[in-house]
Amino acid sequence: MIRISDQPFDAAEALSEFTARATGAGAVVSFTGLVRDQASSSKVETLHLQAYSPMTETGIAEARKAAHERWPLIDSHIIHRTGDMSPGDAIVFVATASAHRRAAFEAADFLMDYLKTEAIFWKKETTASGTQWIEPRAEDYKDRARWTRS
Amino acid sequence: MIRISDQPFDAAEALSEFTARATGAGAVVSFTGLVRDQASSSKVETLHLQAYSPMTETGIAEARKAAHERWPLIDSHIIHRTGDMSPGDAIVFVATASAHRRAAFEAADFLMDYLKTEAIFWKKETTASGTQWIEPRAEDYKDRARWTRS
Amino acid sequence: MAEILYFGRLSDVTGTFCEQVSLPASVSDTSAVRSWLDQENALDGALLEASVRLAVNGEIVTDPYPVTDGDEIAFLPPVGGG
Amino acid sequence: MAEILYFGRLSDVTGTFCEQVSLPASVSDTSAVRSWLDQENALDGALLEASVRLAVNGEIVTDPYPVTDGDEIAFLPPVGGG
Repeated sequence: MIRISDQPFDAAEALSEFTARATGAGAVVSFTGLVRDQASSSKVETLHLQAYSPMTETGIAEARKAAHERWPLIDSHIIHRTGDMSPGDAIVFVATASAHRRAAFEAADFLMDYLKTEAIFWKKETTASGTQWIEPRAEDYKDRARWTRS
Repeated sequence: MIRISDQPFDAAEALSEFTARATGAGAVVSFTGLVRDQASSSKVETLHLQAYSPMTETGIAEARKAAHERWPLIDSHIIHRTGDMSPGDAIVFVATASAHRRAAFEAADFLMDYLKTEAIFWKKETTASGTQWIEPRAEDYKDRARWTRS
Repeated sequence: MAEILYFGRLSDVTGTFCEQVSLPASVSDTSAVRSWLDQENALDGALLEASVRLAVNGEIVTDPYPVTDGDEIAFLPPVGGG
Repeated sequence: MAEILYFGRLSDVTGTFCEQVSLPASVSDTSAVRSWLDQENALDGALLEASVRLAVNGEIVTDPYPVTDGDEIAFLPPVGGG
């Protein structure tokens, strides 16, 4: 399942529901991305996430499909916030379930690399010194490149 | 924190408490291991986990320390069940928190490979056809070997 | 009329998130859209950057891609969520 | 008296989880403990397997490691949790 919404969500509750549905799974991996309170220089006040529907949803659905083709997953779940968030708020949640742990770890890692570098979102950070649009770091693109198959 | 106990635990609740404590984290990864209902041949009725205290706890504490030396973690949490469990029960929970996601993913993966192949536990599966002690799979040892530094 | 959307930092640069425009006859592909709007808005090349991709009717396209009045044309600076 | 512990499948093989034994004078290291207990219990080599490690007083040791009455000696078949 995929949910893009400007409403806050509870990652633990999402994990609980996901695990209850993942019948037969031996391994469940979750990733929760939280708004950090520190930008490079100053304290973060707000993080704003912009999406472009339905391109954002379509792209995430394709990445999820690619993960299910590549790894023997029982299920996966992706939640992504949009709108204004405060430090400590959950921005993103990815959960994967499989019989054994390697598939669950790799698929969650793969989906997060997609979400960080290719999902159709833009992020704006507000600190005491003003607002700034944030783009992926060089590490993010490097992480994403790990999944390219030759 | 590390908890080895014969009492059931709720992975979602553990994630919730862990995330609340992990101030400043941008990334939280969790792994939940569940008792699967299918053995190679037949339906699992019970899984029994035996530990050898305090060797089990000491070994896990050392692995956790190694993870914190190797990756910039804000915190980590390990829960492991002992005693008798039924299909769907949580056996193991690992959570890691860091500023960025790579450290959290790798440290959780590393800790699970330790728990699967080096933590001092023995597992006995009961099915309709009898009981059987379960040892790590070849894949588990291969996964664990990934972390050896030359 | 074509609908032009500016995402991320481009909405700061243009001062708007979207605008309705009537494409001149000479503007029939995405490369021409970039140059025309960049010049119209005196953006000094912000819409010409290679890192800024264009989506036409919800699909990312490669320049030059044909456009026409009625299309939704979106300027996408580098994306990334999480 | 030494306390001998048998973990995992070894408790099935020996029929017991732990036993108190008085080590004979000739049994002064872990290699000798393995051979002696394997023979005493007619285990046909189960305690001699290389994959079975010994822990003395809570520390995994390498054969031959000195043992004495009063030690806790544990036979550990291959471990693994999760």
